[in-house]
Amino acid sequence: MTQLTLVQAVNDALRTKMREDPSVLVLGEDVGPKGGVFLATEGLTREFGEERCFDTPLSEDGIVGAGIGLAMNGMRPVCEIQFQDFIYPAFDQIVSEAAKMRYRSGGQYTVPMVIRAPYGGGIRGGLYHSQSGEAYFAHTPGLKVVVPSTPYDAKGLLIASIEDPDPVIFLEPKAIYRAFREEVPEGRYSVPLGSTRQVREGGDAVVFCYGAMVPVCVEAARRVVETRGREARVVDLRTLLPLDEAAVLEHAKECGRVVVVHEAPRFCGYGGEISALIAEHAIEYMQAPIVRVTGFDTPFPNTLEHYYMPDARRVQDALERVLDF
Amino acid sequence: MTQLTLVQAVNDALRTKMREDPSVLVLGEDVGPKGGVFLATEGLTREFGEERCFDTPLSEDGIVGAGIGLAMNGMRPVCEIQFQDFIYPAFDQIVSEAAKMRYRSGGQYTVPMVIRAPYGGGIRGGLYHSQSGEAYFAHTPGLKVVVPSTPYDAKGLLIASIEDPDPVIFLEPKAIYRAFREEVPEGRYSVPLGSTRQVREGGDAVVFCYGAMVPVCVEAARRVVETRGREARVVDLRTLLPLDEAAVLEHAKECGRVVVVHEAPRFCGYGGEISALIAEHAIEYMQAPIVRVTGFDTPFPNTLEHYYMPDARRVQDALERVLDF
Amino acid sequence: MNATLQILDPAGRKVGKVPKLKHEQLLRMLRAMLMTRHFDDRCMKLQRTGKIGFSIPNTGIEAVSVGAAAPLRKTDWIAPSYRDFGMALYLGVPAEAMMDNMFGNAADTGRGRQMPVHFSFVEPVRYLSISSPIGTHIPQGVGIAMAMRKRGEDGVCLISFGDGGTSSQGFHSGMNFAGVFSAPAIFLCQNNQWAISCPLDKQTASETIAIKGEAYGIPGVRVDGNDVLAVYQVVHDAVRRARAGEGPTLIEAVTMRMGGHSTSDDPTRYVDKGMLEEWREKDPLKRFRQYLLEEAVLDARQIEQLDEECAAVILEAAKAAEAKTRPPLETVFTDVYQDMPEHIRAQREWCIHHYSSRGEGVNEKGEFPL
Amino acid sequence: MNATLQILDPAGRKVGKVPKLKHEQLLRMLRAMLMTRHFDDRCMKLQRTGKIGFSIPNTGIEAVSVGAAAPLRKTDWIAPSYRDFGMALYLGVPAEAMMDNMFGNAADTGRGRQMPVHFSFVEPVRYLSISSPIGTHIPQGVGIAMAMRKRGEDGVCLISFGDGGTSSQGFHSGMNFAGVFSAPAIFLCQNNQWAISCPLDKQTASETIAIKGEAYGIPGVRVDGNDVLAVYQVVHDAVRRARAGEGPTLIEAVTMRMGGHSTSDDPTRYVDKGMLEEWREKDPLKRFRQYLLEEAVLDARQIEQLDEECAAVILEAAKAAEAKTRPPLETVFTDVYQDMPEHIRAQREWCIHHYSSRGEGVNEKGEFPL
Ligand SMILES: Cc1ncc(C[n+]2csc(CCOP(=O)(O)OP(=O)(O)O)c2C)c(N)n1
Ligand SMILES: Cc1ncc(C[n+]2csc(CCOP(=O)(O)OP(=O)(O)O)c2C)c(N)n1
Ligand SMILES: [Mg+2]
Ligand SMILES: [Mg+2]
Repeated sequence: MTQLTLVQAVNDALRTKMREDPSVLVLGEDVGPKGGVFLATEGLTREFGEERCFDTPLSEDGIVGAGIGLAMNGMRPVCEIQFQDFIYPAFDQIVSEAAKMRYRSGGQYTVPMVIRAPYGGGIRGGLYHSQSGEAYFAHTPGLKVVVPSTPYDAKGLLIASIEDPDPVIFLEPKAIYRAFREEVPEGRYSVPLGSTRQVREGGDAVVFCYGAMVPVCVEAARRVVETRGREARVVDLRTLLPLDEAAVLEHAKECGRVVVVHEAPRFCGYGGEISALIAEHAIEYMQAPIVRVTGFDTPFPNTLEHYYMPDARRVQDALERVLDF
Repeated sequence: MTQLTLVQAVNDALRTKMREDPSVLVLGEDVGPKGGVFLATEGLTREFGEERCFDTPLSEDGIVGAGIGLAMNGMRPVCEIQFQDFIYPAFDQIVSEAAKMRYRSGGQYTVPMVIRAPYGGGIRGGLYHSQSGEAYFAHTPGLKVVVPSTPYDAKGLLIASIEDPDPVIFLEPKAIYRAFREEVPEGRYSVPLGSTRQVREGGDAVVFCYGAMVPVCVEAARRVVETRGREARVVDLRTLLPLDEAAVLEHAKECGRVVVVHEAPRFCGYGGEISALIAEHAIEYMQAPIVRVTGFDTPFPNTLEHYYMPDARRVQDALERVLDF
Repeated sequence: MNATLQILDPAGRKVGKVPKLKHEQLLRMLRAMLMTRHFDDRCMKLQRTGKIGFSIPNTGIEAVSVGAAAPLRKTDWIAPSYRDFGMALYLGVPAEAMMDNMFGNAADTGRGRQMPVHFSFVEPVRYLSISSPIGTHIPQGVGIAMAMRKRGEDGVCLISFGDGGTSSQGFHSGMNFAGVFSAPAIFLCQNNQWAISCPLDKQTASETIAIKGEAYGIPGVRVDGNDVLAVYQVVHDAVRRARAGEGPTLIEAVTMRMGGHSTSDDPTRYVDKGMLEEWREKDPLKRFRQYLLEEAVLDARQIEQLDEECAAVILEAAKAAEAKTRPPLETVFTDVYQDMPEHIRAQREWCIHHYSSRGEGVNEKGEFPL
Repeated sequence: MNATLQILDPAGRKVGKVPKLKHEQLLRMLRAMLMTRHFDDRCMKLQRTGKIGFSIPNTGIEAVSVGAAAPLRKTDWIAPSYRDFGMALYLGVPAEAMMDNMFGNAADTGRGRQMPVHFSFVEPVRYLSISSPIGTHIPQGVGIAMAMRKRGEDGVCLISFGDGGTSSQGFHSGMNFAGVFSAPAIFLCQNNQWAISCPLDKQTASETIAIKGEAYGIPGVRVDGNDVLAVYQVVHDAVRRARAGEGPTLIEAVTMRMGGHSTSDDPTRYVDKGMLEEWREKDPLKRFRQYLLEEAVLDARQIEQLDEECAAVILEAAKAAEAKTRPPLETVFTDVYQDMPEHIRAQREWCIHHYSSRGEGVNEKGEFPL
């Protein structure tokens, strides 16, 4: 056991799998000697050599395209996209190819590949170093979409993603890459994809969230104990696709009041799916409107980013609104 | 007045604007002498010359990227993407550039551009000639997303889109390109972006839909009169972004029972936004679950496409479910 | 600029150094070319009579596909374009398996999910699942090739695309990666002068396609694409280089699309008749046949017989494929992931129940009874 | 292969034909180079003292930006990279306007929405809003150039990008479109040997960047990027060709990034010290200064004076920008569309009310009081 930050846990997961399985490769821009711009791949080229962890030309289309080929031919590539904002040149490879290969070939060709990308705001990155594009991927059948919120989960979920037989988009909340440390077991363990995690107990309302919003929501729930004397449950969704819909509905039914939180813009965002699921399958349990707390429906700003991103106070407001309803 | 099909109305809109405004251009693959694979641009090169309607190399990134440049420098380009399925190589240009240019430059640079693309199933096109990607664009602030369902609207909305100062994704339901004819006025008229259209009256439930699903939903509503003696309202959303949210909420409140229909996969699809809006702002009016009828959460198949796509019977089922609740 | 390699001229006369090939192999090449032509003809007929929805003409370009497939081993991979019937047929994919795809029936390896001509095979050769989006398979093929080197194998990946495909982002990233990583990839551009209605000079201003290799440090070669021996030779050389670890090659096979882009296309709107006439003289099959006659590899009667035999095989294949059932309804839901997630499972159950409960020609298991 | 044009050698000696330039213009070029260096220095200091969050070193590449800007007219367009301070400064963008962006203050043309060094100007020249995604501006610049020809104007668009940028899809589509449509575009690749930590030979296997023009039928030219006169000359020629309707040119300016990629980067992890030493000898400012002295355009004292003046202007600009307020809260919501849609209006109102009602340093109009 060691105390690791989230980004160190990512590094540890990569190292663990690379030691265990020679088919695991890491590729991307600056992942080699530099160790990645966030140092998530630090030391991997040194330990495993250039054949196993290597820099690529500046082409996300190439990284993912070649990654798909490597995956189809027996490798387990982990592609790094330097910022999630720069994934769009690879969108065609991800959406048209990785996501549909198994289906269109009747399972003859498959793409066991992970695409890691730091996402989200909070680092003064402006329009192009702050985005949260999870909804684009979550709307794409054939992909899995995973977002950890703790070092423990980051390692366990990334290992599970590498071992997964299908393509996984692994979005890392860069705002909390180094926010705190946690005990992380050495060696291989995994956190199964498709399961949610209850972060905080409570039965008066439930907050669904993921990534860097998890600590924000926990803080909001804490405040509501003070302001309203009520206990809000906080649920970290962890795997956005496939989602554990049964768990979401169960929590919603038990609490009767729901708040959904993410950084991405609201309109047609991931939160809409959570609301819609509940409105379709558990509306009769609802004692209040289902409230979303999200980024605004604008691009991501820079100087004023802290006004753009949901914070504990906004989530608190929403919780109070559903509790007071 | 002439009787036109939807695709003819598109052609008429292009011709009308090109006659009126010399800055309007059409570019794309095969839009020149061939007139487009669906003949939407037929005759334009003949009438306006190669400078105004021209074939491009096989690069959607180039089509949209050059289109953005043309738009910034005084032109009004209308880019054709041959099938919406092939828009993804241009995703970066659309999402990172066209959508964010005005914002990031404080309005110094703007992109008055239309991207037309036939979308949707029903022509035995399999995975890559059938997709409905509207949710990707509707989740992108800075874009407008328009889907006509009739010849009249197709012409009026396309003219409004060309005249719009911001980038518009104009998705044409190819399944009904030639399904029926309608009186379409000659010359310029426009249908304002951002307004919905009530297609069918009724107060017992409301169906929200767009594109090729509109006639399907009207048929379903007709059937429900027979099976349940109830009248369902049908609302064509027409502009998916910006959505007339007030109208959606008003219809939902008046009817108390809601069905949302689209061809795209359900998970994190556009329908989720409609459900979520209502669940947030009008849940207390709901007398039944908000039901979505959508494509399945799989890629689009070929031989069995008619089992994949929502049809009148599936919508009817959903209506009966909310009416019987 | 790169000269264009030709070994047989349009009349079938030797004008270059003929590669050493056993009679057996020459025969196999001829057979694959004939099979390709008959497969193509048959599909056109099936489409015109409404039995299948769509096909992609392969006539006139048989030499490219067959000549390129011939130097490969079965352990090599192919990342084909949709105009590569000949590669599959040369390497032993049964015509019936291909016809299963044309009909999208239950036996189709892609379970009828894709349009016709979007084949996928793993046996007897890796013939990668064809995708409609142009160029996406190019960097994939490079990744496939890189994997072989990482494992210390000497396999290669043959990546085939059209002249239009050179404008795609996949061409750029694939070529670039192959150059940088010295991947054992052979890039085969079937330059048939057209991308649907877009002629080559509106596709690119470059002098040739082959010269595009310069941008990536990859040698470019031009070859007469209607000369099966010349195609064989340049691909053979490229394969040898790749196997030896000497890196990728870009091959431009100059040919002409002799029909519409697809059965949905009307080329008279944009292709000049004179151009077609000119190219008809250069027909790859005629040329190769003439060569084989002159070399006395086969006599006219034997060729006639082979031709008839191929026609019969194709006809049988079409009949057999036509007779098969549609894929079961449940195939809409399988193969999205290895393990079906709950939400898809629920949709599958709902769907099968919905249709079967109304007697829609599907039973509870999602099978079509006929 | 393309020779590399050099007019001044590292010691500032003439080794080629010197372009005819008035003293006034030479002075203006020197001034812009000095301004660029001081702007860069100042930003480094501001970043190190925590006053701004980020900058992009421009030291060592001043000759590329300034030499390329000098042949332009104010009616031409620039589609710059983030390493082109010199273009804006040469063409008369006030340093303070640029500093406003570095601070992301209320006067920033981009309303503080982008990171520092993401400038946007329309006056006194069209200096296109810089985007972080690499290469996207390349086809845009081609479209801009195409529009000028469609209107019958003789303007050009100068498109600047790095060696890494040549791997982007925008490079491929932009070059291809420019070749096919003969757009009046000048593609300027600032080959500074690195894309963050990726060295050129891992970026591309091509012999040079200039040769990549071959793939698009575009002439490629190589120039010493640390020689401002040579850069001026090749861009001048390319501009003349473009204005005359003779089409685009690809220029490779060979230089070296003398610092980290950005203030967040630690280049000692991957850049060899020897390489830096070697290039320090080739410094573009030193070289040009020497030339001007030898030609007696200026004397040492005058240069010294100019240098001090530039330093002072930049310092003033930084101070002025620092003193300005942050953008008003409402700028989060404006400029998404020309007309604000209802849903954004509602969010704006909610947001301003939410923060102002809690006294969060913002009033009801969304202005920061200080
Ligand atoms: C990304 C993308 N854009 C557009 C299309 C539509 N399309 C299908 S084939 C084709 C032309 C391809 O031409 P080429 O690469 O020369 O191949 P050929 O058909 O001539 O063999 C086009 C534009 C597509 N399939 N994919
Ligand atoms: C599409 C995209 N991918 C990755 C990045 C991250 N990134 C920023 S600058 C850079 C290197 C650019 O190198 P080059 O083009 O040579 O320009 P230079 O910085 O050397 O001037 C990278 C990889 C990006 N901005 N955009
Ligand atoms: Mg072609
Ligand atoms: Mg560089």
